[in-house]
Amino acid sequence: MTALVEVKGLDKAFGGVHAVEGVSFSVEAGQVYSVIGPNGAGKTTLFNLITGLYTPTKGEILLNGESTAKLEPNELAERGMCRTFQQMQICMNMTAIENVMLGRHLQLRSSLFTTLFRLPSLRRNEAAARKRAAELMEYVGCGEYLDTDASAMSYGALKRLEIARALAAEPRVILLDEPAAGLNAVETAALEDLIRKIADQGTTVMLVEHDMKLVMGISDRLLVLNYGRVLAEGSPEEIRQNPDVIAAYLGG
Amino acid sequence: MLNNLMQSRLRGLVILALILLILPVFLGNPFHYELVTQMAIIAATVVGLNLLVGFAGQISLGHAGFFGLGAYFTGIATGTYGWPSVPALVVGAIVVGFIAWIVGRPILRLKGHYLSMATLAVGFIIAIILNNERALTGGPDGMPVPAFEVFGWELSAFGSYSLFGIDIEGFQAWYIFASVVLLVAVWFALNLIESPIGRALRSVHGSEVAASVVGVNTAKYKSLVFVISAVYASLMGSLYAHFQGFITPAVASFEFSILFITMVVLGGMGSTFGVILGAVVLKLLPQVLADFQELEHVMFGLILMLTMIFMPKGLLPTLTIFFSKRMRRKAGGEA
Amino acid sequence: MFKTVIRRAGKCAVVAAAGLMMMSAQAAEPIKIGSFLSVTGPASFLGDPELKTLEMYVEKINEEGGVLGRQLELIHYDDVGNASSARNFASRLIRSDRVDIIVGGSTTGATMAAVPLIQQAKVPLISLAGAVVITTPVKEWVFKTPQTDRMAAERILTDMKERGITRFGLISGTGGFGSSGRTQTLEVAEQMGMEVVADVTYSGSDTDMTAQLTNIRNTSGVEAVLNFGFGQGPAIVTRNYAQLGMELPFYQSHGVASDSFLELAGASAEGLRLPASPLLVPDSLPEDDPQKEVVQNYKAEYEARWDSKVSTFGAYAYDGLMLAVRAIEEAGSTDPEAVREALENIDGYVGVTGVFNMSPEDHNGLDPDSFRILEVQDGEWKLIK
Amino acid sequence: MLAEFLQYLFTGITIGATYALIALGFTLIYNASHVINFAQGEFLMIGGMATVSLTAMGVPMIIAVVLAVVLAGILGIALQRFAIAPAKQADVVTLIIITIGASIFIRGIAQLVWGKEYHVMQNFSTDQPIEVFGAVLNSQSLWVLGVGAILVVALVLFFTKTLIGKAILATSMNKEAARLVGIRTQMVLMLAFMVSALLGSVAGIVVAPITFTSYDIGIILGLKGFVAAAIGGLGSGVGAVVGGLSLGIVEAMAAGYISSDYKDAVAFSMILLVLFFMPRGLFGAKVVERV
Repeated sequence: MTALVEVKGLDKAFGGVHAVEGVSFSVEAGQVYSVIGPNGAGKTTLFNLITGLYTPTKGEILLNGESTAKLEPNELAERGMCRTFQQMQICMNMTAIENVMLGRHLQLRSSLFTTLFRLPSLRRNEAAARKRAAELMEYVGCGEYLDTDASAMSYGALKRLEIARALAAEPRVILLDEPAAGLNAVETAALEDLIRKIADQGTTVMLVEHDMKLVMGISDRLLVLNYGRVLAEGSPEEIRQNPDVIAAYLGG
Repeated sequence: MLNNLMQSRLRGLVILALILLILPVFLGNPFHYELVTQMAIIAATVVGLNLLVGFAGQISLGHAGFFGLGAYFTGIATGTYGWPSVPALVVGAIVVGFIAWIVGRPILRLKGHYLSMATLAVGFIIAIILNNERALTGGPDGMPVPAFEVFGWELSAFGSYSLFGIDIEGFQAWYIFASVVLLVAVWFALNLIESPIGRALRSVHGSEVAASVVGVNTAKYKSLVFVISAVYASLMGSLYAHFQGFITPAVASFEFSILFITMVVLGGMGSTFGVILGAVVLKLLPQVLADFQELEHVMFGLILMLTMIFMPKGLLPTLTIFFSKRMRRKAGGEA
Repeated sequence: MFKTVIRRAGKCAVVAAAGLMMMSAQAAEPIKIGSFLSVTGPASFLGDPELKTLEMYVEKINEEGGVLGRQLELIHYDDVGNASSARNFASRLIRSDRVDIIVGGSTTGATMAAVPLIQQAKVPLISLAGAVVITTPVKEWVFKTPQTDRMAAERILTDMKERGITRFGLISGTGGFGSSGRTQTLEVAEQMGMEVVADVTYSGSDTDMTAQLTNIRNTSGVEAVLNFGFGQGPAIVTRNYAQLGMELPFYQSHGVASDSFLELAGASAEGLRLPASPLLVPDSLPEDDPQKEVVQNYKAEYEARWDSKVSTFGAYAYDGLMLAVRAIEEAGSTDPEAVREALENIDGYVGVTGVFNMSPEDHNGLDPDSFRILEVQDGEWKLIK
Repeated sequence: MLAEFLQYLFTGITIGATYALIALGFTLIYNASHVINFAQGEFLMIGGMATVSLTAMGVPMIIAVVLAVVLAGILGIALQRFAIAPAKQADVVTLIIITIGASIFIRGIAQLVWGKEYHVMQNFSTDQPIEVFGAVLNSQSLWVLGVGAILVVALVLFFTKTLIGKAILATSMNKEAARLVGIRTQMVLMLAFMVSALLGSVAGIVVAPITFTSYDIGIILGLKGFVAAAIGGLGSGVGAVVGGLSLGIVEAMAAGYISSDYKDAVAFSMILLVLFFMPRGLFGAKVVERV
């Protein structure tokens, strides 16, 4: 298997402070790959770097063998990378299903002319996109919200909605930033099932998460960050027994 | 629900068409027709501006610049160089769209107040050029614009025409023309909003980051909507010039830009029919307040302020919420 | 939902209709004089005295029994100095209020915006604005009372020439008045073989013109300076001129011919010259001047009624109203065509601004001599000739 | 040559100092509440007009100035209390429209009370201009610069040394946190509007002998102040001062050397240029978007 995402010597400094420093790892297609670490360890910064929202100070990121240095987030999306956010990024000025349909943006290219006159081809594509979006919402478990305004939805539902939107883009790799934060036990269990379902369908999943039970249960490999540096990397079993990790988490 | 949504789109359009159809019953004299014709032209402009401001969330305090460019392009092309109206209108829109594209690319990277500042500057520069290039534009005293004409057939607010055997006056013909233009402008806007392009535009407002990670090229879409709204403004500016018969650089002025954005905000940002209401109210208000003489400005300022304080979402959205709440309460009471 | 929409739409329509109805209250008997003026906004110093003049003389005429035995009714709107609203109000006057004649348009822009409408609606308009384009070429239904800016330029340049000046610096406002005045000055200078060696402008909202004046001062060969503009701008120019210690002969246009200009400019106005109607110096006029009585009366009546100084702008409105009244009386009716013809044949009407002799070729009816050259001496206007 | 350059510079600095004071007012309110106050120019107008009309009524100059400033301060508080505070969940643009409405309203009242005429205010000291290397300087310009400098110093002291100043700063940085540590944020916002109004009115008074004053003088000066604040970077005090001065100087130089017709266009092009290279103005805070 070849590496789908490869990170080499990644560095990101904000005004002299290194949020991420010398991080290297690779994720293979089909894996569930989790990044853990205490608050402020640089996990979200790492995700922001990978998805092109930040430009690295040093180092390189390869997506499917191609350097992402000059690519904008939307160009990464075109190459099959999609994500969710720790602080949710939902378009509150749209309905739930429109948010998910937004995820199908890349599959729905239509010309301005077609759009202005609302030609039949557009209507057909829209109907299909809507059907697909509804399926996805059902799939992630917020199917009852379809035409609800996003601003009127509960936190947990929005979390799932964001995943549905990312899935709508049919990504090869999906990055989930703390999807379980703020969810109760039942919701977390549902989330675990969902992530497993996504992975089973062949989508690579990268995960930042605090919930150890969840992470240990579903990850193929884990990356542990501490103060921006890699503390450990390996399978859940290896991580569980790594003395550095134990010291960092328990001994502080 | 999809059917519902579809219907609600066209329903608004149908209601607007009905209003435009029955409105002449209430119009007492040619001046009223003129006023409504102007309202329709201005309303179509702000429907376009609303795509930028209400849906894509980008502030523009210089939109009258594009309106003025369209008006002057038409004035100069038809008046000075004798072009027919339609080519002048179209070429003007293309030129203005191109200018908007050139200007838009660098300034749309700006956010919030900086964007409003940059658009304000663009509007001002356009107004200053129109004011100073006397040889071309007639300078601050303005220039006359010939009547709208297609293949030698003139549409003048003062002529008399025969349409399908019915005799109508010029001002009525203009009213019909402007109504159709408004309906088409609204139809296009509605089609645009309810489409992948429209979702991309709205996502730029909702969350630019979210939009970009699902593949929306936000810079491109901001540019696109800027150009579209500028083209709307240019086309309407051209019609306005023909209708008024005379234009001055005031059509590109900062005051006019502020008026446009106020119509959008007052009517309800992001509500196509709301901004039309905004245009109607702000066009009608000075005429109503004209009778108050000295107090005109005080009252205008006060009305503007109070409306925005108590209806921050704008007239139509607030009224819609109000009425639907009352309906619901009534329904609850009966049950 | 559907019901609410319909109901809401219905309400909107009713409100809109009510609004429109309100604007078309009808009355049949009186002669309707329409007016749109820039009573507020940047040109309010024109519109304000113009409106006051119209109001007071309409009252006076009505007290004295009206015109043709009918009362006058003044219908007025404020265009705020905005040409589009001027056009709209002109339309409202003609089509909704159905006035018999219009006296108004404080600025050239406002007037010109209304002209296409006036021409097609065939209602006589007497404009109170200055630019030569209003009546040249002649427009059938459009008349005006102030002298043209071209006359002002001719008058000023003639005076310069008499003082032996042939090269001068021009500073002008970018507003309609200054801009048109600039064009006329350049043309007249060429005709008279004079040279404009410096040509700078300022915008109406500028608060300091030192930079522009420095530019003129440093141009070699400048023998005099002429400022064409109105509003507070020329007063600032005058003060900056004095501060810079510029000693060259200084001219202003008729755009500042009012006592309030003297108040604003203060001592720095000393020695400057401008063309103006005799209104500013009623008592210096020779006894045999036909205008003397009219001018003195207008000044006395205006100042008694409004407790503020007269300006030549108000006088434009006085002449406009009186010309309208005279034309209606001579026509014997308010039939637009008859009134228009009567206006066109006005001969020897002695007004405050000058003596009007209209003709089909001349819808202004004044000659450049109606301008007197005034000079500021000891803080007051003095008649030079 | 030098004299010419100096002349343009003097002109530019004087008017630039006025822009700077207005821009500071913008900055203050922007910092405290993230509102762009389009009524800022009206404070300036109130300062000038109230002083002129009070002195005309026979009130001694000093007292007239104090009364005018107090009047503007009250207006500032009223603006915050009755127009800004009630519009809690309003959008940025909505707030802009509210302040535009307020400025039309204030202007309307001023026109009713004071009329439409322009008014003169005498120079504070001599009318005799001062000559420097062949360039002349209006003595009032020194007043504008001096008072401007004093106000800037006072503002700096106010924000760094006084409790109220620190409270305003804290509120501007994080409203919630400020409330948690016991700052009454509504009070602070009112104070910010008041201080901003005081600044504006003082600017209006010192500049009135140069520009004249009238009920509508605030429109264009307020706008130029906004422009200056944006050049400098919204929210930056240094930026407001630098932005104001550079706008004034660019205008004067453009009028003198380039084209008086296009001097305003030159100024507006400058803004575009600055924003093109520095999207948050010269001194604007760099913000990393958190996601």
